[in-house]
Amino acid sequence: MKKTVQNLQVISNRRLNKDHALLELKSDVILEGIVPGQFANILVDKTKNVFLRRPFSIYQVDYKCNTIFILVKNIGEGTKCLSNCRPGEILSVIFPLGRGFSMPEKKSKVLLVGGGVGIAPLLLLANILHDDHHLVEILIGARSTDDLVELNEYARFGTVHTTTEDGTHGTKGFVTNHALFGHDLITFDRIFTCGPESMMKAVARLARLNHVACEVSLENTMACGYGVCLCCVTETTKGHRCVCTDGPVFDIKQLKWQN
Amino acid sequence: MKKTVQNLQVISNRRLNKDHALLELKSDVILEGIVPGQFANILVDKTKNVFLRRPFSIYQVDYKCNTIFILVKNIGEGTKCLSNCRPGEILSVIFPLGRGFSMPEKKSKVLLVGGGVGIAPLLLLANILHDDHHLVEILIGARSTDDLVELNEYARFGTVHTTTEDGTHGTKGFVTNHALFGHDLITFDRIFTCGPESMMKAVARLARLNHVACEVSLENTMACGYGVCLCCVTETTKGHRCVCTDGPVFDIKQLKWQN
Amino acid sequence: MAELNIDIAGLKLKNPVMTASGTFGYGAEFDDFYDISTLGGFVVKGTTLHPRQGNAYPRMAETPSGMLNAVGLQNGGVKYFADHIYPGLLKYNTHILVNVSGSTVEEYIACAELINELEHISGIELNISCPNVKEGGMAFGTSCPAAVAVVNAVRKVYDKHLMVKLSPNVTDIAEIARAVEASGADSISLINTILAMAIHAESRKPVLSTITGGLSGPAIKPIALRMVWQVYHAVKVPVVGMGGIMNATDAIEFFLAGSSAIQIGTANFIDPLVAKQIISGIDDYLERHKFNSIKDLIGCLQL
Amino acid sequence: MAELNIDIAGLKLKNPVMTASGTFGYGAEFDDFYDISTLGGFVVKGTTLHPRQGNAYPRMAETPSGMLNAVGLQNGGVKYFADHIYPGLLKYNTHILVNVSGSTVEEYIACAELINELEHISGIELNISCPNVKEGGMAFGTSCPAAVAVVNAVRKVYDKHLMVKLSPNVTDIAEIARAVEASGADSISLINTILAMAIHAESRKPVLSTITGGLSGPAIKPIALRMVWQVYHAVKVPVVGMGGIMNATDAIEFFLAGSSAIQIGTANFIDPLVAKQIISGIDDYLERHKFNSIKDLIGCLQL
Ligand SMILES: Cc1cc2nc3c(=O)[nH]c(=O)nc-3n(C[C@H](O)[C@H](O)[C@H](O)COP(=O)(O)OP(=O)(O)OC[C@H]3O[C@@H](n4cnc5c(N)ncnc54)[C@H](O)[C@@H]3O)c2cc1C
Ligand SMILES: Cc1cc2nc3c(=O)[nH]c(=O)nc-3n(C[C@H](O)[C@H](O)[C@H](O)COP(=O)(O)OP(=O)(O)OC[C@H]3O[C@@H](n4cnc5c(N)ncnc54)[C@H](O)[C@@H]3O)c2cc1C
Ligand SMILES: Cc1cc2nc3c(=O)[nH]c(=O)nc-3n(C[C@H](O)[C@H](O)[C@H](O)COP(=O)(O)O)c2cc1C
Ligand SMILES: Cc1cc2nc3c(=O)[nH]c(=O)nc-3n(C[C@H](O)[C@H](O)[C@H](O)COP(=O)(O)O)c2cc1C
Ligand code: FES
Ligand code: FES
Repeated sequence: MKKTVQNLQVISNRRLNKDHALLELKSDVILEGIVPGQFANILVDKTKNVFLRRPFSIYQVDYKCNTIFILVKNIGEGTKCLSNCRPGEILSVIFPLGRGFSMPEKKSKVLLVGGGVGIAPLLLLANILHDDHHLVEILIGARSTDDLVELNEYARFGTVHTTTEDGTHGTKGFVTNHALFGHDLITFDRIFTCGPESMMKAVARLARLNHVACEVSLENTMACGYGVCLCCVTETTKGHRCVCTDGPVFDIKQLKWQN
Repeated sequence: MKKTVQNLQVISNRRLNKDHALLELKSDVILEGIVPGQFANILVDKTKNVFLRRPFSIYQVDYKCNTIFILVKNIGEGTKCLSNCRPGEILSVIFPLGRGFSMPEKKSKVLLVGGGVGIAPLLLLANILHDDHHLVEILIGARSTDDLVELNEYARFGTVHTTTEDGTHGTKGFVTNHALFGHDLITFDRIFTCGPESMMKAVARLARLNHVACEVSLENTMACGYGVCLCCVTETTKGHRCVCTDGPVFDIKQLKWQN
Repeated sequence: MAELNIDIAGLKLKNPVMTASGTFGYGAEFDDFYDISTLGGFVVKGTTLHPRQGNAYPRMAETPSGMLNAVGLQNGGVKYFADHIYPGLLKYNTHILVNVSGSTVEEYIACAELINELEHISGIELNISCPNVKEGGMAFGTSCPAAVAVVNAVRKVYDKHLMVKLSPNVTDIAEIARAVEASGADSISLINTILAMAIHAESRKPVLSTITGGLSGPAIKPIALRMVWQVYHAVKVPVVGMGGIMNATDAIEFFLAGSSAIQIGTANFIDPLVAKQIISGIDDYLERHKFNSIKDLIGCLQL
Repeated sequence: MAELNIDIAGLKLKNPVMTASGTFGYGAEFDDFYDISTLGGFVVKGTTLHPRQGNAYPRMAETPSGMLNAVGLQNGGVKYFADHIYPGLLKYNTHILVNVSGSTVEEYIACAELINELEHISGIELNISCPNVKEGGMAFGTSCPAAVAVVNAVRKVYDKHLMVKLSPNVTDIAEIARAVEASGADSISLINTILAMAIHAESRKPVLSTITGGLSGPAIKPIALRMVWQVYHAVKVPVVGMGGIMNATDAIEFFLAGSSAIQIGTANFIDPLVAKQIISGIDDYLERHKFNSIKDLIGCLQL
């Protein structure tokens, strides 16, 4: 799909827990072929304290209703404002942006690892991988059981595993403490991960050690989101590359993450 | 009443016509002795394009419910935002500010002349004058009948007369074309007026010619609203004076309006 | 409670929060709102030797995250200040500085001499940076020799704390700061407003009667922070930072950049209680980050 | 339709709306959004003789009504531009200028010589104002002799339109403008970003890897307007104004202050379609106010 600037109408805003909200936004233009991992850059205009747009993964697409879903974790002024928006409001959204996850060609066994709100791009990914008949395992890490949202949604497309730092749900510890990262890790053809950088680096390290292909979706501060400001660079083997256009998804081989 | 910064809750927001809204705002602090002509300085925080507070006359006070009313005419970004606020929202308001109209000491016959949204400070004034048993005549000028709001409210406290520029309500023309400004004008002890500057100057001129005391409520761009920035000055016989503290109500004798 | 007190070259402030000249009147306007003796100090309006009517209306324009003013130092003159305003200031138990402006060095001297007599005034903030007066004002703050001349002259006649307020309308703020320090300033405050302009597209007229005016408010904060940082590294005297501070977080940024104290300007217009809230917000920050004293923050930007 | 075309010292623009260097990539990024041949022109990214990796991440900070950037002229070098980017620009039917930077006069010259060969490039915008590179850059724009040296040198080797982009980080912008005009500039564009700084209070670190960066966006509009107004009255060559233009009303203000054309920068990030909308908004304004041509607005502020 070509990138466009659209005024999307808020259809619903469902509060998932104290700091997560799920927005459904309707487009007037026929949506087509959005790739998991792509994102939308949303204008937040109901507050003085936000100037630039805010990037959010496209969480899910409903091609029938012509809507996209955005999972918002409230961490600052912009996300707070968005998580309070009401049905009927209009949001200016630029999407779809960036390069998403690459789809395995042959039937594969894949592991999706999400931490915190980093789970956002993984739902659409799980959905499409599942529809393409890949074998999908999903590992979701959070601080505590209260921080886990939408597990049932993920469970529709694969087996869901969890870790929590306080042990209130699933395995106690970080995602890399989960049994999936044990000696069976090599049975996976590919790992897709998104979450805090430290988590992704740990996942990437184990993927590399076990020679499993791995793609990570990076976060970054962005001014434009479509490749013109050069503010969102990350260090790659080919020098500075823009996360918004060359990413947000990168194969770990492209990145200079050494350990 | 001492001036305070308060968080007032929007109790109701009634759209009166296409560009006027009436807000009722509830205070937690007991309201007392607000003088007609005083104003409130309201923070507009749901938009990027307004930085300073916006001044509004205190339209009415309900001491029983502990609420104040604000009549908002939508003319720009700040007023638009306020006229769209919803019940339950909280507005930061500094009030009561400024010097209001002075009350006649003996039983008097008074004329209140309002033009456009300049009628706002005159309702509370009419109310109090009426309660004090003065004889109140109210003249309201507007462009057209569609621009006249709340006439019934004013009628509770005195006889209401109107003029419209297009003749669709009351006398055709400007307020000063109304018969009240004929030879009976001298029967009034005092005129109170608020509206566009050209209107107030015309009223002031006739008041002066007929030796009727006259007070005008000035508009002005304000940064603070309580006398510290010195941005809101008007030329008086004593030099520059702040509209926000020395006014907004001035006796025309204090002003340098010569014709 | 962390330690908020700070010594600015002998000026012992109970906390590092002051309010800025021209945005706080003479203090009394705040009596309804809170007890301003809780402030570290405040700077009263720009004062000149002779009374000034200021510029014609309109004097104000709203701009994105800021405002322009062209008040033009409206004040009753230093004599009026001493006779009529000063007595009312005696009741405040905090440091009060008088912001002094002039068109000639002689005017600055005469004004400073009179203020030197006022016991309850802790210092002068020498305004060599007002963009809103035709003669002098900013001109003293945009050239080193002129700045040196006026600071030297006032230093000779003024015994108490001499804070010099710099203009941001310069190529090299560090250079001016060094010149001012060498001429005897006890401390340096910055920034004053930035020369700017607003136009009303519909009427095709300038918004201000003076065409240009001074920009203040959050819009200028990043510029102010940069200049505070540069000056902090250029001089040894304490730096008092200001420019767009709206909340405690902004204030912390200025301490980290090198301010020993801060001044709150335009924010007072939007929230008269802001200075009080910033004091407690700074305290919260220090507690939360386990600092004992505000001194632990000054210039402590981690590179 | 009012007449929107304008002649900037021989550069015939179909309308006075250009986009600013560093905010428009090489144009192609906008192909999905609209046909950029409808623009009066656009200025491609800052180009240097040698390839540059730019500064380390983070390079951006959001500020009140604005942003800081410290990109640091990341680009593949002029040779890469000529070989790999230029061919892709041939399809655009509008004026394209290349923004040129350098650390030495010799670098500027070498870069300009190569661009002189590129037929479809209408002009150079000489960037003597970049605050984000250690050597040179802004230094050329903050002293008259340095500005004169670089403009003179490039003028000798460059035949087509030479627009010189001024730095706002100076005491007297009019003085620099006059020096640049005298050295052979065909037009003057301003303002580049203002040197500024952002600090993250919680981590006590600068937000940018370079500590300071350049401020752009609506926050700087009043400063930009003032400088455009000053330069318009100081020189005879056409002035191209920019700084915080977000909509047609802002654009009108710049024309009234004396801009013959404008550039849109940061606004592109917030709305990729903004330049297109500003063109039609200017047309609406001219119609509504019954002006035949954009020329009727330039410098026509009513005093
Ligand atoms: C490609 C992409 C996809 C994303 N997808 C999602 C998604 O699906 N859902 C989601 O909720 N979020 C997502 N994010 C993150 C989201 O964009 C941010 O949470 C959002 O921009 C925050 O905006 P804000 O205004 O709420 O917070 P801000 O107020 O801008 O800042 C948030 C916090 O960051 C801190 N901070 C700011 N600058 C610094 C600094 N220099 N150093 C350290 N800390 C700093 C601040 O203290 C503040 O607490 C995504 C980001 C990217 C790049
Ligand atoms: C004491 C006082 C009491 C008031 N009481 C009321 C009241 O009860 N009800 C009410 O509705 N209003 C009242 N007002 C007016 C009200 O404050 C303004 O309408 C409001 O501030 C406008 O804010 P805004 O953001 O909507 O408009 P803005 O967007 O700020 O501007 C409104 C319009 O003014 C124009 N404008 C701005 N600057 C200039 C200029 N320099 N020259 C020419 N035109 C310009 C703009 O083009 C714009 O169309 C009162 C004002 C004062 C001072
Ligand atoms: C309305 C107004 C009047 C001012 N008057 C003075 C003054 O008289 N003397 C002075 O040195 N600074 C004056 N200033 C500048 C402020 O003291 C302060 O330096 C500037 O506004 C930047 O801080 P801020 O962004 O917090 O307002 C004035 C500022 C404003 C907004
Ligand atoms: C991310 C970014 C990169 C920029 N890169 C350049 C550049 O390479 N060369 C240049 O002359 N100006 C550069 N600028 C400055 C803009 O061209 C423009 O002068 C400035 O941003 C002010 O305009 P604005 O407020 O509309 O953005 C850059 C600005 C931004 C925000
Ligand atoms: S955010 Fe602008 S290039 Fe990536
Ligand atoms: S608005 Fe500030 S003094 Fe009147």
